[in-house]
Amino acid sequence: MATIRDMMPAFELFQPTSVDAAAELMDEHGGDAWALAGGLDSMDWFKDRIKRPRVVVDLSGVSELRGIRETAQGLDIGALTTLTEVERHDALRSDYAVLADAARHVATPQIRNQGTLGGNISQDTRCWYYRSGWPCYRAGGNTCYASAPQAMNREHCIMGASRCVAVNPSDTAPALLALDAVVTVRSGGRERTVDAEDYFVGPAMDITRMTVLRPRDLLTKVHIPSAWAGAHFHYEKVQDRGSWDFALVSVAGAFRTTGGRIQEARLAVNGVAPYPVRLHRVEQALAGAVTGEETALAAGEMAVEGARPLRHNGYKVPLMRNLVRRAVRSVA
Amino acid sequence: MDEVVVTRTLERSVSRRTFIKGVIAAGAATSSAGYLLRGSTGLFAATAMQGTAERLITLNVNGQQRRVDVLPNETLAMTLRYKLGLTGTKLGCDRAECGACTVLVDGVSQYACSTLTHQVRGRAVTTVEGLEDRQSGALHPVQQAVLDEGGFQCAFCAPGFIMSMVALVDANPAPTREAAAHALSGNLCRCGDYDKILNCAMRAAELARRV
Amino acid sequence: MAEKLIGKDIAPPDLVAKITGRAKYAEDFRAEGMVFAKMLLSPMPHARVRRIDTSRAERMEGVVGVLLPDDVPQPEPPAEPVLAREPVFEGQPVLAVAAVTEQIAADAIEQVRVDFEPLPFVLDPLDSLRPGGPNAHVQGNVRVRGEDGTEWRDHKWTETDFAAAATADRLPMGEPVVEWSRGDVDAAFANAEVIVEETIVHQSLTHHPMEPRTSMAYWQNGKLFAFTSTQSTARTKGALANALDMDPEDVVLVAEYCGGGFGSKISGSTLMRLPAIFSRKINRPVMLRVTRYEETYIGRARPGFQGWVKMGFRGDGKVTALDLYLVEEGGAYGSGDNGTAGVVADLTYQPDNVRVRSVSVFTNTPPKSAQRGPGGAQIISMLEPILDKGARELGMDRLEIRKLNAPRPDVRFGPRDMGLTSVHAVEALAQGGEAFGWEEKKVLSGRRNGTKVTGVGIGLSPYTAGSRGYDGLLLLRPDGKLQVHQGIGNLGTHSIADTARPAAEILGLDWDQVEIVWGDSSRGLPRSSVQAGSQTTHAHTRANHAAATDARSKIQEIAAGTLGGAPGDYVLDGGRVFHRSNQSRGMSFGQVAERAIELGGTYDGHVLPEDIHAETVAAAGGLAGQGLMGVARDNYGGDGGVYSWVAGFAVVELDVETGIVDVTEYTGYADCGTVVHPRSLGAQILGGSIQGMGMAMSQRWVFDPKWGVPLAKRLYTARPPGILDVPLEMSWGAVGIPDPQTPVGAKGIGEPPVGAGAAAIASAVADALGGRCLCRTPLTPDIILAELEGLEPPFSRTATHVG
Amino acid sequence: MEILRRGPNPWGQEVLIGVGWDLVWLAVFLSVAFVVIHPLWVAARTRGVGTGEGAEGEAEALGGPGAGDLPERIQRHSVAARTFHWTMSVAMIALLVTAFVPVLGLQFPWVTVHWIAGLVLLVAVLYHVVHSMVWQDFWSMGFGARDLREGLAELRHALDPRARPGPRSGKYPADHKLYHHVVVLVTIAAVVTGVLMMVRIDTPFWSGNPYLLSDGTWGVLYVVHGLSGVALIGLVAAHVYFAIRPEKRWITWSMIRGWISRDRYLTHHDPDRWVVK
Repeated sequence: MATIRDMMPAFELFQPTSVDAAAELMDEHGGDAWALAGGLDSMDWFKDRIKRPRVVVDLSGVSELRGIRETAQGLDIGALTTLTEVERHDALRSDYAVLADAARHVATPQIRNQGTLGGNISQDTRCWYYRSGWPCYRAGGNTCYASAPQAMNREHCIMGASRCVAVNPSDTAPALLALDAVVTVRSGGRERTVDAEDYFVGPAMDITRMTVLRPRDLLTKVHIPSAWAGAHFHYEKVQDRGSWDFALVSVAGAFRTTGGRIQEARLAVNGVAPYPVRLHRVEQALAGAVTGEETALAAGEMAVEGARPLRHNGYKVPLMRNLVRRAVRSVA
Repeated sequence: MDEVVVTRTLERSVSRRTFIKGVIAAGAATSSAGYLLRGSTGLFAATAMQGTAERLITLNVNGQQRRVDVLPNETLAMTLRYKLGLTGTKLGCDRAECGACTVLVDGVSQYACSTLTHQVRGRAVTTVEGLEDRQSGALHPVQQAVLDEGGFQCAFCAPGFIMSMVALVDANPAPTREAAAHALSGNLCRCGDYDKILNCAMRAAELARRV
Repeated sequence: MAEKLIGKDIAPPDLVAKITGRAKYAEDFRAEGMVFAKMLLSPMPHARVRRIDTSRAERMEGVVGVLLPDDVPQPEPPAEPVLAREPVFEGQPVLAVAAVTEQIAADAIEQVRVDFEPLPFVLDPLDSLRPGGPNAHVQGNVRVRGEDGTEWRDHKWTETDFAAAATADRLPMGEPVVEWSRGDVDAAFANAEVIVEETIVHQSLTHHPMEPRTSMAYWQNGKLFAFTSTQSTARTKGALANALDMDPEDVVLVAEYCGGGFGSKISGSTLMRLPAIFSRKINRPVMLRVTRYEETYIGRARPGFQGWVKMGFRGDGKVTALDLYLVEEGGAYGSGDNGTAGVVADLTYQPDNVRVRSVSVFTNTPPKSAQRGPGGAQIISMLEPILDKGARELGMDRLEIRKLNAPRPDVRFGPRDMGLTSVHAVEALAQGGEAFGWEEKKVLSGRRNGTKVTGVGIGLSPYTAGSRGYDGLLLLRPDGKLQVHQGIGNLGTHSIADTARPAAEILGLDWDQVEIVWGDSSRGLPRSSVQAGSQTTHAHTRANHAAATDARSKIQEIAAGTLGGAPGDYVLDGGRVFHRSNQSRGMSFGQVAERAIELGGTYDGHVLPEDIHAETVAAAGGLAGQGLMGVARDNYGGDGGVYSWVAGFAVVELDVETGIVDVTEYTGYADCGTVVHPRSLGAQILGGSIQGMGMAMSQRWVFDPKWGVPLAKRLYTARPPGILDVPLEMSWGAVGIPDPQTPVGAKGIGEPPVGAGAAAIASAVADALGGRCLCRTPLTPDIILAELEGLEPPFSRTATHVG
Repeated sequence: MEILRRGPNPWGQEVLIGVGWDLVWLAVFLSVAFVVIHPLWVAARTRGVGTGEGAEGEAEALGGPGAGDLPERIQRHSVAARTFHWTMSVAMIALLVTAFVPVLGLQFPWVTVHWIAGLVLLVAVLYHVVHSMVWQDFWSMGFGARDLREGLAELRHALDPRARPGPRSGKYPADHKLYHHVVVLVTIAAVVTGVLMMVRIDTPFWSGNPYLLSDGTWGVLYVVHGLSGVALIGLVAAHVYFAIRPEKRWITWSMIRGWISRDRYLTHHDPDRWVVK
């Protein structure tokens, strides 16, 4: 079949107005169905005619999935809440700034107006071999074109690879990890909750998916526990351009301190692995450490232990190391 | 596709409203034989799908109610340009990257190339053609500002930038130059007229404050 | 002349249409019964089409026809076919399908079966130059001047050429195809105080104009009506007629607006022929909406250079010797930036001894074309940081060393030993340095602020800025209005309006009495320059000046003939012609126009000058008898090349922990003669500089070496600069000294700023790195951080298509 | 049902990608079906009729000259042979589980375990080849005309209890030999293709290179590897099933203890073809 791009193939469109109806449609059509949120990643796939769902379930009309609710336990953010809403929400800005900050770093204003938090953390990788429609492992084939000796892999991963070396492109994902967020997944009639860290799946586990979402699943809610409210936060994204770009490396951190010491810390990095990486060992090492440059340097070094760069992305090792340093340095 | 499927899908446990929406959306999947031989308007006519469910929907564009035949996989940019003749909205990349297709949906800037037309049913769409004052025909303050500052070169990006500027001055009457730059960072100008474009944005905010 | 308009900010007449969405670009036109074409692109970098089966596609409801390689001329390479039987790059159009909707056309393309036979391909010119290396075309890999014109050659270097270079990790330098020199470089290097030697790589980058090269066409009564996106209207009509082998007068070309070209749409595009040919075949109007995806492949790119330079300096900083070797990546259909690059380098540094060797190699990468400052922009952005190295070693001020080496009015340069009509590069540097505050800024160099280091840079960039001998055509109508006919294009430089100003000045008319006719060949367009090489401001202020002068004398003759006295006694002002002794003794232009129609002959264009071009004759013929016609060829003449200059100054902040470079300040200062339209000039200087910044800092064109196909196919992967990638405020200025050899004194400015912007940034980044020159583009955070961290570079000094 | 998976390579040329995963389900289904149906069929068939188990009495009758001075326990599998067998079976199970369980829906990181198990199998097989040629009676596995006759007779007996069982076998019965040879072929196919496929993945020793062979060739290798893997599901299932069937259990014990009783020896084996000194 000859290749042609930029014309979406035909599909059936359903526009449910309730989560029940949406879940039912997803259940009904299973593997044929595609849940459409902001549509930015989805329409790329459709216009490339690489992913061709028979049925598209447009969630934009499901008001239950929108908006941010403040509860005693923290914040409940509907999966369809736009990134602009996340970026501007007062409680988020005051108590969980790392997430608002991360949202502000996504692409462009228009994309933040359309794009949703759920979509941002569920989007597919940007590996340019995979996106070219090549039959790589992730596409159900038997090759990783990006890790071949002569391949161009400047933006690929330095850890967590397993045959596939793509990276997770989400800007908000590391922030959710740093906040111990919990997401809710609706599947037919059933609901289950998953820790943000476990929401993301590496290629060793399933090389064809970035998240736990399988056909019939619907991401409905992101819960931000109050545990980290008002902590010291740090978010940084390094990208080639000032806008409309994915992170080369991004870091999100949450810290509680007392008297010049770090009580507890959360550190997550994205752009370095096929999934956002939570730096557990560094977090443990930081617990009780004195704030300052020395601790920052040690944390940076520890963060990149075991990194295995590809031919063109060796720079990501010092970059990740330095960004972790800066995150820890910011505590003071 | 046929209505029956939709009905069966949604009837159970689902509100009447949802059910109807489903039908409309599904119905819009059908081809419109009437358009088959009218290339200029039938851009999206005739796809693989057949059926006889309702296909016309009403869009609110620039304050007018427009009845239009829309397919499920049709983007707002295509509907505006090829069905409603509003060619001011440009297709620079069709991939939500360049901003030439920027329009306002309920006053919020969006990429029309990456919005399904069915997603804006019942919402107010504003394009560059809708900015001038309908009575006096006077230019919108943003357009006036661009005229005063002699903004843009090839201007293929201009309609998109102008819509982003409108969104900016509506949201922030007194932006700093930096805030303006961030507000316009979703639009690309290959002529590199950014300095002048920022002058336009600052002037636009000034004019908007006066009215 | 009494300047009421020259030097004033006047909004171009088409701006309101542009900002209200009424301006019609090629894709905005419709025709009754119009069908839509979609193309099948080659999936391989080099292949031969064995078999095409379109039967299933043609059976689909709504499909109107197919266009195959056999339906279009298949010229010998390096000429480019509209549809290729032997595609030489991935993404080259192979066939097209037309259907009543774009959706059906796309679905139909998927039903087409094409059997491709893969052929050997090459991406990196150096690979093609290796012994036994692959050639991009079966005919060869370079074009050389032979007995009868240029011919193909299988040009290979020796193993020793490569071995020597490999050990030194520098450019291998085998037998060149082009070579010229002056003086004795070797002797000069022997006596040089300081010698700087570097291997340089400037990577290829796509043009990516905002508007893809969309076209629509239909036929009526044997005439072709073509709607396209082009930089130059009149000359595109000729090019299209020529390509279709038909009489230009049977072509109506409509190109009212052009959404950017930057050299990729000089006289339209190869693809603009497709709807014309297709429409003739299926007898329906055909719209070819080129998508960004397609534009990425066929939208042209700036050729890359892999080069080597050696500069010798005298103790006082004068460049005494320049030795340059350039390998150009010519792409699928060749390029010639290497020639210009050598000339521009020689012009900018004025060495007494110079040697330029180069070879332009065909590769199986998407076609290259001129891109704003072709050759010059690349070489300047590469050489300026190297000049800085010399200055550092000599302990010289970097501004001073540029002033010292910049050409003086007695300049001679290039293989043809040319001179210049005028040059004020030194003034541009001096005044620019003043405006930028060089003395205060240069002390910031190397200042550390947290993790950020400041770098300050300069770039001096010349480029051609004019041509001569085109025609002007204007009409004074009975309603008293002046109608100026412009055959040049409308791509945002505003020159369709600005080059008409001299006409209004000469006739003493207010600007609101002037109407510009452009963008539609049926309305009569004179012979014009292509809108490239920054020619138009120079060429067409002259042409319109000539036409207006012709009109003025005709007006004076008519006044004298009607009211008595000598023509010379009559002055023109405010839309009237009157006797200098008595204002009331005069006629309105309206009356003059009516009188001209009565008189006929030369007055209303029924008799035309001998020396004007046939195209102008045809255009004037259609206007004869409608008013007083001013029509003339630019015979002002002139001696020497016309070049403009831009001195760029930049401050950058380099974050040593991320490799991110933030351009915080930029000033561009031009020498382009008389300033016609200040705001538009500023837009050209800063816009060009920003394109230069993209070139130096971010834009890339990456290929997979195994499959030979591009990977950076999206805007976000190709990375043209956005509004957050440039300084929040930028400033510009101009020397403003008129060029003595042209009546209005104005020269073009489109191209020089690109090199200036790129070089200033490259120079500033090297400065922030303490003088270390990475000597390659783009200067992305990864290679900067790798340099700072002392990492092993992932690719060789000469590697291209990476990053 | 998808038997082979094809896809366009980066140049749009159709190439093989691997076997269709439907085949896995098919293999599992057939194996289960066999394990369920066979015992029922045997039960039905042998109702009233004596099983193949020879009565102890026959032993004497059959006992050739000198049967008396045979040891009570007759060594059938050396320690080395048993070690090999059990190592191989562990590796094989590990390979099948890591290969197919994820396909069947239960996901876990399988790649590393799979290639390590593969290497273990490879080593075991090489060891076995050398061992059987140097120390074991290599030809005891040979399949000749007599084996054919014996096999056919056994088959006839299996289908129709009234037909008399075939002549006593040598050290290894014909069906065992056949099974062995089939497994040899399939395993070699799986191991050889598997070893080549390791070139494509990162290991501690090298990093992957997918371009060692053309994508067309790789496709064929993937198909061969997949088919042999799927075949092994059935073969292993059948093997395990028979190993636990009551009338064959004495053979299974011999693979654990190494010896069989003299009676079994005399009943089931032909001392001329399996000479015990």
